[in-house]
Amino acid sequence: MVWQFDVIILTLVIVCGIGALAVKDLIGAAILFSAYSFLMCLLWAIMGAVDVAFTEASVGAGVSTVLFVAAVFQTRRRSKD
Amino acid sequence: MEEITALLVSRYNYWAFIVLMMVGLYGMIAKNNLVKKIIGMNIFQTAIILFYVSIGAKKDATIPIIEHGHHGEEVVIKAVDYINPLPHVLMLTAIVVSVATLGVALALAIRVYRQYNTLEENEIKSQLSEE
Amino acid sequence: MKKTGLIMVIVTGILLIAGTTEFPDWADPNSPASSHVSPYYILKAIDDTAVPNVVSAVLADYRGYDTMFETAVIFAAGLACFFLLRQFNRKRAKTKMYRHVPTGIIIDIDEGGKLPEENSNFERIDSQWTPYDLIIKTTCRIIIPFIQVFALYVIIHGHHSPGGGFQGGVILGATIILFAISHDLRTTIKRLSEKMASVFSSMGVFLFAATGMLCLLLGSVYLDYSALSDLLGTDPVMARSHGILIIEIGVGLSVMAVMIWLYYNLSSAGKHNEGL
Amino acid sequence: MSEQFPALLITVPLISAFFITALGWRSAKPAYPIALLALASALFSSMGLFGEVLKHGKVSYRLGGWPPPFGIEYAVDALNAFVLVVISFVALINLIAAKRKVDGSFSGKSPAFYALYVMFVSGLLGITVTGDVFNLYVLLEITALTGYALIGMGDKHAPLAGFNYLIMGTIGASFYLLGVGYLYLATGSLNMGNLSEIIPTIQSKQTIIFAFIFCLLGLFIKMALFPLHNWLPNAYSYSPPAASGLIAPLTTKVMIYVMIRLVYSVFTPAFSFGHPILPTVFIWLAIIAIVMGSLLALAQKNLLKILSYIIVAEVGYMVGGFWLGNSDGMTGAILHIANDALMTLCLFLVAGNFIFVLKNDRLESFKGLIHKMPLTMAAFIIGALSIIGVPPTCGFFSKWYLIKGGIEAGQYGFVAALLFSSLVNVILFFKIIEITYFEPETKDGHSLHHHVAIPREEAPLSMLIPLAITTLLLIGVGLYSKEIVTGIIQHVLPTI
Repeated sequence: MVWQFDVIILTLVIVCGIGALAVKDLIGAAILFSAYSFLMCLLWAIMGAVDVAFTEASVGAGVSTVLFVAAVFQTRRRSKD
Repeated sequence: MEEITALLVSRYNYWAFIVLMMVGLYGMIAKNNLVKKIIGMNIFQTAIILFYVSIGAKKDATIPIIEHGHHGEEVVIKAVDYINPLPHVLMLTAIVVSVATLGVALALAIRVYRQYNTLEENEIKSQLSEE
Repeated sequence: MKKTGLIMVIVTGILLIAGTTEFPDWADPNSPASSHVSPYYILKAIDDTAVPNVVSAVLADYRGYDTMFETAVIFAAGLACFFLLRQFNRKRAKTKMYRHVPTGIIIDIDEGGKLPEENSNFERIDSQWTPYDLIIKTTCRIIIPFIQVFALYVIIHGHHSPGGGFQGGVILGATIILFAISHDLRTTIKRLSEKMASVFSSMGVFLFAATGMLCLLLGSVYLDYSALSDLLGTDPVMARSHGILIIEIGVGLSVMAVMIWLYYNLSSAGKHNEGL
Repeated sequence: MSEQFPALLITVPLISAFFITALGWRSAKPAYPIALLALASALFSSMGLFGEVLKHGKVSYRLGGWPPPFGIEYAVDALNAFVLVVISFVALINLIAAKRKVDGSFSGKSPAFYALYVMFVSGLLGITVTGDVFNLYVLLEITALTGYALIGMGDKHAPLAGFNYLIMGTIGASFYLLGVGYLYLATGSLNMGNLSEIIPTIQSKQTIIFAFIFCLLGLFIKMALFPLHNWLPNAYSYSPPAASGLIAPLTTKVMIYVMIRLVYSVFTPAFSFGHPILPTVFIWLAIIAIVMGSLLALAQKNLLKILSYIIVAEVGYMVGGFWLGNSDGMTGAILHIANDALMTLCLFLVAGNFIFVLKNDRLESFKGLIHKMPLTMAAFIIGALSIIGVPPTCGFFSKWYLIKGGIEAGQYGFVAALLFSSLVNVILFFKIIEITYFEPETKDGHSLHHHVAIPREEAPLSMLIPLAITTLLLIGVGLYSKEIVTGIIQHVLPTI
């Protein structure tokens, strides 16, 4: 494992996480959350947790995002904070 | 200098998990929008999963799929060669639980929207106090 | 709220940081976590269960009981979503909108008007802006079978490579969701009704629980697949391997159905109209 | 058969949930009998298990046939078995009473209600019976998820209450999971028995202490100990009456059981009570919970809200009593788990009857109820006496043990809080009973004359019989308190 990669991805994960909470557009937040999940999945794959990474890629980055978008579609897209 | 980097790197995962947990917790408690709260909840849960996966990591080891001889040759299995599989198992469960919670949370959020026609908590509170 | 939140977050952060001071070094092979229970799994998984993927072996056998409840959690989520959102007896809209696909003209049909035939060039829609995209539809139709084959591979090959019931089930569910997104929810529900989704999801968990029950009835303890060896005609170790396959299939079925069920109810808020 | 009770106990309700769902698409009729049968079998299994444990001592069940630190183990001792009987009994009684409340509500989704109901119960039973800290988390989540759905289907404010409960509940469960992670990091094991052997041998305890703090923090959120109680009153009072009679008596009690279990069987009493600060902190938290819960209950205008805040105070009783650390306090806390479950069940069933007839639970609409629903009111009075702590109802005995324990430990603040809360309960319940003696106002605002009889409008029999059983048990358990304490609870207490 190359630690530089690890550090870069971890930083990106934190940035995406904060971004998902900060963005006012909820669809954007959902997509950022998806990116967050995907980076997390990469991180776990680096650490050798392949099964967990696989699950996170399909569940976290895949289905969760669709569910978020579906729910936002049924409610309101703009958020005030 | 090298030692400090080594220390930082050796604990970097733990720091990241703490930061993510704080971010998630802040999102859950302080954000007004219900969908934002749910995103915070998910970040919080993934942070814990990151923590568990970090526990399972092992230096100079490979993924926990045992090499096995197909044609009868004996392969000696050594525990230090493979990453600890137990945290992975636990976290598979945790991921599934988190997506289940996500589904119920979004369903409740849609119900809340149906009732109050908004997802902002402070607007709902002001509607409630008007009653 | 913001301030109390911030204070609580900082307090938790301090607790967390204070808690890490005596952690063993990262990725230390001699840490207690890696040296107490887990070596047993790595050393014994093949002898006990004939499954090289230790994660699958532990997930479905050593800690199979966790996995059963995990499937039950998923099932409960699907059921909860249905229970919270589904609206059965809504007032039907007076006018129905149809689009003539070749020309793109949208017509409103009032109550009592003659509805166009099934499978004709007309397509039922709910809102004016619903787009129609031939390329997306066709592409999705072509790639969905391939994704499904991959998902089946992931389920079946979970013994030897990363993957298993959950991952495969989610991918299978995602193909149906992809179909629903590229076409519309009504068409999808016509192919795979909500009833089917719910019955499948309960059937998957039932398959899991019933396998456990069968072991119990055959004179062993709950979820001890080696009791199935006479029934399957293999030795106890292979019986465990087959038992794991059976429950992976159950898990896959259940997870697939619940993902679809969740999507049906969330994307239409329980109304089951055209959806996303 | 009897050695399979631990597995049957949980899987029979779970499997019944799938039958209910699958058959529910055809017809809603079989749902109720299946659920009834499943819970009756759970009660039977837990009784059988209880008998087994009393006869032969600890029962261990290896799921999948793997020996404990590698597989999941069910470890049942007298404490588990006792709580199991309480859970399955309360769930069955409330299910019988729920039939009429469910009919007609939930617009054709009543099978889903019953399926979620039995899954909730099987989750609670699993939490009680399991001997694996991670398995406990999974079961905690299944209980929580079904609970959110059941609560969210209540009246118009219920979805928001359910949502807040979901957020807080997830924080709680996640903290518990984090604590388990710390434990795993320090010991490498997840089995409770194995953990309790390893923990005393560990030299530097700091990680264990933080594991302890995080686990308990999570459980405190789940059990709604005072500053973390915000989710509870709304969730319990807005939920549908059919569900609140299940959730309110059981959830907080089971969480207190989990706390006791963690202290006894994981962290070991020597470690937990040996810490210089934490037990005292917990006792003071409990005192604040009792006082604040009682005061907030006084300020409410709805019966269900009052009952919810009383639950907040009662949580304080049990947490405080347990952390006193002497045998009287712990006896009181464990006895109070059963007593409080019964009392809360009784009062929530009464509230359910009121809501069934009156369609709301505002105190001002209770005028004349003593004539209108005399049987329900009789049960209410007995339940109220039990909460206040009047002998021979069971509430008196647990409170007596708690006070004795408090005096013995020198925690006079705790004793004072208990007495204060009893006093507040007296005021509270006599205020309600007084209101029910008032005559209802007629439409033009004048009160009726005495000779005009108020028509009786009692709840249906299927709701009165469970209520009657519960009320009789309140007195029965009270009369046999001594036997319960010497026969069961004394076996459980550790030697410190």
